Amino acid sequence: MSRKLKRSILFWLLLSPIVVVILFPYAVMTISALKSATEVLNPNWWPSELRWQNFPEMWQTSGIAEALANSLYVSALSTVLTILVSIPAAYALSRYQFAGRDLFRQFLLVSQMLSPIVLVIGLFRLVAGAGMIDSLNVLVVIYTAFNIAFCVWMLQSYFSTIPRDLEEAAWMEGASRWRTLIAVFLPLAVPAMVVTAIFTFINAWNEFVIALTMLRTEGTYTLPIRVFSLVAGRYTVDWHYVMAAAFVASVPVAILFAWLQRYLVRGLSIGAVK
Amino acid sequence: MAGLRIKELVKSYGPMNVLHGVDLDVRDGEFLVLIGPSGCGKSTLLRMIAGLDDISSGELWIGDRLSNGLAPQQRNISMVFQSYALFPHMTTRKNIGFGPKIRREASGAIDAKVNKAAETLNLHAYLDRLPRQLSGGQRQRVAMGRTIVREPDLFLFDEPLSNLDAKLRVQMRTELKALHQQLKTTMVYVTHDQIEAMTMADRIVVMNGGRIEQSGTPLELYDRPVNKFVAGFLGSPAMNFIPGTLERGDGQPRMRTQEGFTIPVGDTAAKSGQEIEIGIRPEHYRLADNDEGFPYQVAVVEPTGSETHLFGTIAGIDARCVFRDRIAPEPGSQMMLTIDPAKVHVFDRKTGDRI
Amino acid sequence: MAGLRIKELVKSYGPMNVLHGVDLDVRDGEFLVLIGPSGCGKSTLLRMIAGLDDISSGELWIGDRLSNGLAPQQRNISMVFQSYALFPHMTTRKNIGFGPKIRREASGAIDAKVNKAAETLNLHAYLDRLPRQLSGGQRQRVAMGRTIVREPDLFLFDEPLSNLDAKLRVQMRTELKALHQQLKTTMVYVTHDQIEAMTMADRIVVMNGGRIEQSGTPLELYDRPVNKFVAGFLGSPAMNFIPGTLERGDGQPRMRTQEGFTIPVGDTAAKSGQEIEIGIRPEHYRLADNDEGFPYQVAVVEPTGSETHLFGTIAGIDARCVFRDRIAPEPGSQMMLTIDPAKVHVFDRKTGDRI
Amino acid sequence: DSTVRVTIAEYSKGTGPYFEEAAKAFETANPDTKIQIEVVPWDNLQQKLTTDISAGANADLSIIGTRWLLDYVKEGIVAPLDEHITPDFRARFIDTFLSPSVMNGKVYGLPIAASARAMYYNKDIFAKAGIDTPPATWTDLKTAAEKIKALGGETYGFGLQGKEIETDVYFYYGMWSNGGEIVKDGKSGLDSQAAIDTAKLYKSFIDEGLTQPGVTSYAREDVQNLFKQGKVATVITAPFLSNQIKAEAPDLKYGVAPIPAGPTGDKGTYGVTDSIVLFENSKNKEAAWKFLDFLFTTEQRTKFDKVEGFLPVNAEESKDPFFADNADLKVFTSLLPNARFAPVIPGWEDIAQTTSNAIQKIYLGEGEPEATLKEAAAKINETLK
Amino acid sequence: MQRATAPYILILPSFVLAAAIILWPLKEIVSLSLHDVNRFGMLRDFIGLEHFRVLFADPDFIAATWRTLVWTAAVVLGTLIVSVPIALILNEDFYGRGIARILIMLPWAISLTMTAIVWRWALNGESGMLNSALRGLGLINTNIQWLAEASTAFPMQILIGILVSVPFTVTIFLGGLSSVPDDLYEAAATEGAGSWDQFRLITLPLLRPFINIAFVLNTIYVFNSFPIIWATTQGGPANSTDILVTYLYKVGFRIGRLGEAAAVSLIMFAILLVFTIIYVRLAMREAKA
Ligand SMILES: Nc1ncnc2c1ncn2[C@@H]1O[C@H](COP(=O)(O)OP(=O)(O)OP(=O)(O)O)[C@@H](O)[C@H]1O
Ligand SMILES: Nc1ncnc2c1ncn2[C@@H]1O[C@H](COP(=O)(O)OP(=O)(O)OP(=O)(O)O)[C@@H](O)[C@H]1O
Ligand SMILES: [Mg+2]
Ligand SMILES: [Mg+2]
Repeated sequence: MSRKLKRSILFWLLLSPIVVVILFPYAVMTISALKSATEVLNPNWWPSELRWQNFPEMWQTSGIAEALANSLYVSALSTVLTILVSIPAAYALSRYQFAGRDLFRQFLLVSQMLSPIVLVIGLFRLVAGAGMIDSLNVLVVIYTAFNIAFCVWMLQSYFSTIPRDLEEAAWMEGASRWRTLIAVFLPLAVPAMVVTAIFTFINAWNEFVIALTMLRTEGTYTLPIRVFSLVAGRYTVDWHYVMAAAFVASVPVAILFAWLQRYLVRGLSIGAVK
Repeated sequence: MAGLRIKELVKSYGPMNVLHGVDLDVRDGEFLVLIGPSGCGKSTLLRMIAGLDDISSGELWIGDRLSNGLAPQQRNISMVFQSYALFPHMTTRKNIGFGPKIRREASGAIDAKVNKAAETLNLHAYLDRLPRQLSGGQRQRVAMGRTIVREPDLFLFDEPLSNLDAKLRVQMRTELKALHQQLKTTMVYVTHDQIEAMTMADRIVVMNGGRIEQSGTPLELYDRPVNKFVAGFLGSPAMNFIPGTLERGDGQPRMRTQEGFTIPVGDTAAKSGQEIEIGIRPEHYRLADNDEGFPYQVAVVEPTGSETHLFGTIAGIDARCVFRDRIAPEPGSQMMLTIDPAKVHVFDRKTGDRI
Repeated sequence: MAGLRIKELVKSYGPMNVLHGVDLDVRDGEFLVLIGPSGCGKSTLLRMIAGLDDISSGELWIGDRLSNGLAPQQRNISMVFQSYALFPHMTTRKNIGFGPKIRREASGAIDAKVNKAAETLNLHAYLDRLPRQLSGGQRQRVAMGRTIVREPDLFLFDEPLSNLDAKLRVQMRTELKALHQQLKTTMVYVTHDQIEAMTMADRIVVMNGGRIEQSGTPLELYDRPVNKFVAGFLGSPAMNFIPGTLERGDGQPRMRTQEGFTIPVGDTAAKSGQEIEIGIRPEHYRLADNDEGFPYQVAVVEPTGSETHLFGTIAGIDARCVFRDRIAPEPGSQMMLTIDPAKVHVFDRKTGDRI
Repeated sequence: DSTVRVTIAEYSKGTGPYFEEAAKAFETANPDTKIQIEVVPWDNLQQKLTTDISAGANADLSIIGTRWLLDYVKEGIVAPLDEHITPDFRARFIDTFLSPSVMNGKVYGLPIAASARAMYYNKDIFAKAGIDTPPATWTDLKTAAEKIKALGGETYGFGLQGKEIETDVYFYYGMWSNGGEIVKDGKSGLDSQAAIDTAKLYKSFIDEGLTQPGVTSYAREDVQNLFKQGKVATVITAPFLSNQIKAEAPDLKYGVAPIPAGPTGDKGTYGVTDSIVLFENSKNKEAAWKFLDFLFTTEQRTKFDKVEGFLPVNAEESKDPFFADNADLKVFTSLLPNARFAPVIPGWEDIAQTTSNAIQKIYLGEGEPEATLKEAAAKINETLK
Repeated sequence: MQRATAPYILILPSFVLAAAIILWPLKEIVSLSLHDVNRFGMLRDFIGLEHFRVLFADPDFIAATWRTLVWTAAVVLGTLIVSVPIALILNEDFYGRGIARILIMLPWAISLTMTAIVWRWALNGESGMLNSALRGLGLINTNIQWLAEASTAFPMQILIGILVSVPFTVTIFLGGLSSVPDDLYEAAATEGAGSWDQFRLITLPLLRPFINIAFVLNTIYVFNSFPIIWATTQGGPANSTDILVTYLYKVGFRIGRLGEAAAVSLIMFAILLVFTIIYVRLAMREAKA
């Protein structure tokens, strides 16, 4: 017990510098979110009063509620879709030898290489040509496409560490490939799936440029558009509301982290060669 | 239920052949034991039968179906993996019940099967443990349990009892025989345990370096090994080989060793003067009552409880003797031994084949 | 080099005790064999000695250093894992050379060591393979190789030969003994193989359910097991136990079975009329020349080559006999057997202790 | 039924709601037309428009910076509005603000937002430093700044913007006062003596510690914030700062004065308008025009300008007491006769970029004023060709 | 499923999606880069490589290219160096591990743009909370004008870049670490391997594929990353913190030279392509060796 305690103290000490740096902008954000409009420009750390009502005020004026719902919809759906599309591909890459295997992997990387800022022009022409702008579902598909490369690479690397004989044992018991995937393979790949889920969810959650280009109407705006539009180029910025909004926007993600992080535990001793 | 017919089966990894054209027929309902040195291709053969490894060339018939390209799921075979291959995220119960569950059996029926298997395997106390919370032998038993809850056309066992203690192993052996008796399913069983092989097999196949050396009933193999390899592989401690020249006189043919003394040999087709090598199983030596025997130079004495193992040399050749009695000769001393000529195996010194 | 002193060692997983206070002294340079049924805690004990599992309570002294909290790296111990634990990304060569490399030995020296170990283990052809390209037995030998290239203070072996064929196993046994002779390092060796235990051990420790039942030289244990458990565990096939009541008459004390006949027993402290159970090793029965013996009901006959195993009953109790000769009684027939009274073990029927 | 899509640049948090409300009012009056408001953050407006137009997916109406208009006109993307503009309609506008959107004699956009620049000064700081009138010339301003510096502490006389949008404009204030021009006879005025003098002047402010330190890290926002915090005594900016001060620093005592004059008495302010334009490819030009017409009614304009703090573009509107009686606004309107607008040249942003870069180099001390400006002027001349 | 076609069927959906987002835009960009284009993307004359010629004559472009390489190398390497130990720690069992993991991942919870804006806000010379904090701690006594010049702004931007890349990288590593079975560490420890040797000989090689992912993808993402630099300095002052994306953005959307912007993006694409191909080749060769 005390060994663990000692280790814990040591680890926290080691982590503390980075934790401080990470928390710094959060601290700035939180404190600014609780300052009044007159005080928000002062760089003091302790405001004379904590204005909790900034949050409800921001909530009402910024239309953030609807954006929250839109963002949740887009992020959740594209997470699911990405994983559904990536798993078969990653499985094929890690379990089959086929012509073009390495090429496909590299192609996936290529799909990440165009700077999104440029990409968006071409993409928009494509979507506009199909008459599908202002649709959250189109956004879902685009996000999915963007995240495939990472997800496939990540899943494939992880899949390769899962011993084949586990699958083979399932086949021997008569389980189809599909069933094996569901019952044996994927449960063992949970950490990798968690990583990819977090990744896709967050990318969709935070994505701004594509959303702004593809979406038109208030009803479809996602959170980043709302939050960003509180700052971008306005003649007057209500920093306390901006910070409050940014804070609110990060809460669901933090909850997601809290929920998913424990699935990142070290494997069930699956890699052992015996 | 199904027999198995294997023709010219070859397996290669890249340029390297692991199986060099194996031919094997397994009768429907037969209990076939596969033995051979580590790395000779036993597991590979099982995996090819199971459909887990591709067949490089040759034919594999399960029942009367050419099964070369058949997916493992379609073969209705059950297998215990040498590596266990337990599902790490499933409890013992789930692991054992996996097969029936896949076949969508009623959960009541599954439970009953699992409980019965757990009873047989002494696993009832561990049904809700995960594999990593089990001891080595317990894991191996779970692997066994996963197999025996099913009623496949063919059982494949890859050293399923290697991590069990002697007592449990005897018990499991009996259970398995009973299972075989009851289901009459063809079983192919890989083991390194001599007693297991001898007592369980309807037929034993001895492999070596990707080839089949001999196949036959246990006693056939024990009594008439076709070559030195089989003779030396079967039986533990292994047979002693002593080189010499055959001398046919009036009576019993005898072999003259380099050191000059002779050992009587039984029926053999070897010609007088032929360079031969005789094989004598350590347990077949007898203490000579008079001076008629041949000399044995004792080096080490090892009592095992029920037996006494001696290490020493005959005619300068390492030889081991096993005596049922607890004898205690001085290391360094010389003993006179005899042997029933009928129990002497004669091999051609060049080819190693029985003559 | 170091001895080992274990005091009241307890291991618990949550509320469940796996070791219940084990006391054990291992002499410096001793070859100690640990045996016991699957799941009795052998691996756990080794892992605690190695520092891989936390000690729940008790003391562990390596040499004269209390080592409870010592990290594995600091213990200078080498261990063969039951699960091998080979490094999947390293070739055989790298796996075997891991220890010397860690100790920053010169690469020439490492190569020499690896080659020597590979020679011993018959692995020279597989030095550049990855574990996944090896057969089960080859993997186990790599695990063995990783251990024997080192010169630690203490060797721990967890069933290191279980996946090897009999011949190789005998060979490895000899090599290991030679290594021990040469290095004189303390070794703790877990095995399920009776012969291994009997022939290699300076001392055997029999464990059962997280406790030590008996410890002593191989013959001590074989000849004078302190209780039914040890008696039944050591020796294969296992000892037969027949219940009855002791009758002391004029000469030899005898036990009367439920069926009414009597079996002579040797020296015992048991009182006349005491409820006892006698233990007879299957290999100790002799065919009775006359009607003096007791009846054995034959059920199954199993020739193993060198021996013949019989399954049957004595006084309605299951009993196994092993005969060196190839006999062939009819299943269902009755034979008369005798036994050297000195070879009969007498146990208290209630406590199971030797009397 | 027709839908008119309107791309709106977001000026403040009131922008979206204002237009939504206006759209609703319009729809009530014109039940067969639907107005779809698409609000875009200012920073992304150009990118969004480029993307939209390149895919032909642009709205019917859009707000754009009037300074970009020439590019749109040249490419034939925006439609002239003359056929709809009745003399009556035209008369609604204060001419100064409409004229920048007139090109080749045609009206291509209507000034949706207008502002000018003047100097805000902090009365308290001035009082403390013993200055009682706002500086009328740059020399005065410098003297004042020196006095303020003498007070000690971290208060600076002149808030100088050195980053992001309008960095160039902040430089033009001085340049105009010195008699310079952005473009003269089709050539850049950046290499004129006026420009060089201004650069040296500003640099002397920086070097002597009369501005906030690190001017190149202060965008317009940031300098305004410094002013609100009382850290700089003067800042040159638009009318909407008054609104912000009211909300965020109500205790600040400030005045608004004209931009200081140069040695010859020259002074100028910067007039800016944003235009709302009708796209050539619009399928609903009629309905769109109707909406425009509606937006430029006095009532709507008043509402909008009040929300945003812009100058009235509508003559009627400017008579509203809110504007007419506002002392701050009066200063701005008084400056309008001298106001200069971004010249009608192609590649305005390109020039702005080059200018900003040159100025930043000078501010940072990485370039000699004269050489740097000459180099920039040469580059601009290339663009102007 | 037929064995020969199965893998192709399995990769088909991902292939189609990935192709859709890259091929069409790529085609558009290529044609933009070879034509005279107006600021709204309408093609005029074919002019061949003229845009490229103009670019290579522009010292700002050359400077931005070098800076991009510095930026990418600094952020990616910095991230890896910081992330590996963090991931190792977070993979251990200690009190508060869950919280520590959430904390480390937090920078990911806000969009990059917002993070950058908050930092810009915090880095403000006079009213930024960083200066105020540092002064409060007595570390400095005059305000540092972080963003006023490249010598302080650029390192800060790199720092922020590292900070926001760490969560992604650590998470990949955590996923990778979870695939390493405990018994390998146990075996290594009994063989005498200390923590460093365990890391070097077990963790690092087994983590290799995941490090490769982190390295390649981080490189691509950082190379193309826009918000941090844009929101803090917009590449200024005087282009001194411009990287290729910000340069591209200004050229394309500010100034409206879409043809040149397209050419920049193709050059960026080519740089990445060459880099990745070389890296992937090397990594694969190593994996096979
Ligand atoms: N993590 C765990 N949680 C709970 N019980 C465990 C755990 N690990 C081992 N055990 C139990 O501890 C007991 C001893 O295990 P151990 O591995 O020491 O047995 P063993 O003597 O080595 O057996 P075998 O011969 O089968 O390898 C077993 O009953 C096992 O189920
Ligand atoms: N992937 C592979 N690549 C190359 N050679 C391999 C591969 N897999 C197995 N082999 C080789 O094939 C031979 C046969 O292996 P197999 O596993 O069938 O042996 P085995 O008879 O089961 O041995 P054991 O008794 O040790 O388990 C071995 O020499 C092994 O090294
Ligand atoms: Mg095998
Ligand atoms: Mg064990």
